[in-house]
Amino acid sequence: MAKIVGGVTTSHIPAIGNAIANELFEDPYWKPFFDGYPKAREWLAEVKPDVAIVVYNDHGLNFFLDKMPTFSIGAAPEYQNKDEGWGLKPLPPYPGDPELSWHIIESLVNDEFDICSCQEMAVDHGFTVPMALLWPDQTQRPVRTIPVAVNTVQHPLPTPARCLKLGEAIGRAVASYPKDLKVVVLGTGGLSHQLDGERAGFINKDFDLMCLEKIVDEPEALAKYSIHDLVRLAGAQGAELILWLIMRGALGRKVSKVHSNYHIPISNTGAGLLVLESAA
Amino acid sequence: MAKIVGGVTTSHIPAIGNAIANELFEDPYWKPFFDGYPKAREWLAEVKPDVAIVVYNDHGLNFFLDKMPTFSIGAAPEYQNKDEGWGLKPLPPYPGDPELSWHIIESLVNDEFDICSCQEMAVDHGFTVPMALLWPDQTQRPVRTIPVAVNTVQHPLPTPARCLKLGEAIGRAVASYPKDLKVVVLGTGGLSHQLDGERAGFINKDFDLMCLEKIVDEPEALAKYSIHDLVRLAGAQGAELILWLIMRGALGRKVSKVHSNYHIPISNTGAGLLVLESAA
Amino acid sequence: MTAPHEPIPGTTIFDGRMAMKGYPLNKMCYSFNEAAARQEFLADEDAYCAKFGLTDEQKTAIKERNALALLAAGGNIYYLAKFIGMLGLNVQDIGAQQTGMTVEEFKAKLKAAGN
Amino acid sequence: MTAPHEPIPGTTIFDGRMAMKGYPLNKMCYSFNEAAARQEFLADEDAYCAKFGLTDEQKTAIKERNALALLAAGGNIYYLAKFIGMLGLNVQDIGAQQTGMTVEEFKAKLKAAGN
Ligand SMILES: [Fe+3]
Ligand SMILES: [Fe+3]
Repeated sequence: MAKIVGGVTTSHIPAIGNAIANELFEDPYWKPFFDGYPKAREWLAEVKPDVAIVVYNDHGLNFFLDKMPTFSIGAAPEYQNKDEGWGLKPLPPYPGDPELSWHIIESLVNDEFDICSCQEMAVDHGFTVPMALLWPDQTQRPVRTIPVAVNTVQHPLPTPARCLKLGEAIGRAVASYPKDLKVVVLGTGGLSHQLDGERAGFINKDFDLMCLEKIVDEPEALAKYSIHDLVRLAGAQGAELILWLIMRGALGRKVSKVHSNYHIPISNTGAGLLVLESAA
Repeated sequence: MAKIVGGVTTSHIPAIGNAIANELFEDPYWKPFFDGYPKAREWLAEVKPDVAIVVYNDHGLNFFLDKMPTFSIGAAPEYQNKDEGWGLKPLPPYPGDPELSWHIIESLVNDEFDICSCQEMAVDHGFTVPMALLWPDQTQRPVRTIPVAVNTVQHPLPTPARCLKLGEAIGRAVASYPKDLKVVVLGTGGLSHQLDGERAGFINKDFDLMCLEKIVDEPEALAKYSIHDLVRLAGAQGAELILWLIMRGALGRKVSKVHSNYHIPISNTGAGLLVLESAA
Repeated sequence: MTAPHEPIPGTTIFDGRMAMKGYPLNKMCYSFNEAAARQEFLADEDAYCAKFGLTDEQKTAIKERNALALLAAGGNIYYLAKFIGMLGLNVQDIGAQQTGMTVEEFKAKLKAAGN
Repeated sequence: MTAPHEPIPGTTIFDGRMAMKGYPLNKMCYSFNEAAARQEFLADEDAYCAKFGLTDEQKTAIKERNALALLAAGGNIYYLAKFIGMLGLNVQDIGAQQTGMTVEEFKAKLKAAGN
């Protein structure tokens, strides 16, 4: 039977992609951020997952306002990045696991989640940056991937409570898959940041630290916030916390913290890293 | 406050569009079908709705398998038909009511329905044929429209139970809209038919008549079926019954039957027409 | 992909398994929503099928206008309907082809369902 | 469109109301995902804006590279980011512009949030 072995949360901002491209790992600005990742990679090397479910938000690459689904799940044999408007180079495609994708989609739709299934899907920095942080060697693709894209562009966004429930339903779906597979779930984005408006540059360290603590043992406390609360407390793009809640829901009730890191500022964000292991 | 005053169910098959174009209203094959509609139009003329929420399925015009949402709701200022592959002529656009659309989408997403919002949307025969049957004068658009498109192309389809619940949630959403508006809900498609496979031409009169009866006072009985049950009992495309269930859910618990008609065959289908009035 | 249901004779559920099989075929048929695509196909069928990466099985089924073979190759009836409509065929023509009847027999069968 | 929330100073929620206002502007910015579209825009900005049916307010905001005006005209930050990226600006440049700071001041403000 397939099993979710744990999850990782990480920022996904484009600036990280640039820093990786320029190998700024020892640069004083970037070092406190990048230094968090070796431990996460060690954990992954130990766990050896077969599949990564990558919960992220599309930032206007694969989805436009003509058709803006709340929850989209990839069911393609592979996923490709694109230029995104600023000339990013094509990366080797990320292999998918369409059979597991369809199993999850069937399970979720029967569980009354109204999923958008995507048999072709371009993935943006919300997906590629976390993958590069956790599996830096771009010539290798040691895990198959299932992208789960969540609308954070067009309000209304799904409520934090709904997102936690989606995660729980993903957990049930994976647990009912008959093949022996180890699955990790990535919750990407966050923590507090705001790019737009006179309030641009807003960061809320206290709120971020509280999230990093509560999400381990008490995610329901975070799921009580409204989207409007999150925008107020974490900034307009801080609402990406809902992606972490989906990840957390999928891990099951009991998890243990393997590793965490937090650093301000990375570009305009408070960057949080967390490695959680599901109870055996 | 806005109010749902009632609903209409009707077949939407392309052959009806051809018959209308060729004015076959008195043709012996078509007469028993078309003769059902004057009473429905009389009821609409009496009720004078401001808005029609049109629940239909896209047959591969606006949505492809690259992005196949379960439930999509139009939020555009107007909606346009297209050629559909067999050279249909452009019709005058159907005016939308984006303000009411957004109200409904917000209400549904907060009610934990995972909606795909569509700010541009081409509408196919699933939408245009019912509109032409109920408002034949194509030079006039006396109602504003809100298209609700449901995935019946790519399994898993939403369950009948989920569809009834979506309808109920649409009912709550409309009831909470502050403007004084009269709203009708169209449930299009059905009844039993199958286009594909060695079982093509399958029609189940007993099942259709049972649906026409139960949907009035006991829609829960129909919501108990699985999609697989519907395919077995009503044919592969008979699963369009879920569109009727969304309509029915929106009307509230108590409705009265104003008019009904049933005729076999129209093209490959059992064609059911039903006019239901919501309790005052 | 989950709990398999009892099969329904003469009926293929278009689920994930069929979707994976039929993707290029369905994508080609979806393109027929545009008149220009239909013209391009009719001008050079083989080149158009190759452009969408159809499998040999799919190419043959297209060439032979064989509805059952198109379905078996992963075609979805909603997209195939664009192909069928482009050929000037209707759902009765295709119904007859799939059931091995003449069109008149197929129409009579439909009529009989009303009795 | 439903229950209005308490406003958050300096923050515009991109809801249905803003979406209706910004559609042509956002559609244009979404097109910048393609390099060819960016070249077409840069070759003749006015013609490209007209092609997407931008309002006068939107055209002016584009011409002036004014982030706050673009947001007020219904622009969504995710699509505007394509425009900003195309101009070679980053989120700190835009943050500074929106808050009326120099880029150095804006960076210092971010850093201070870590204390
Ligand atoms: Fe982001
Ligand atoms: Fe239909």
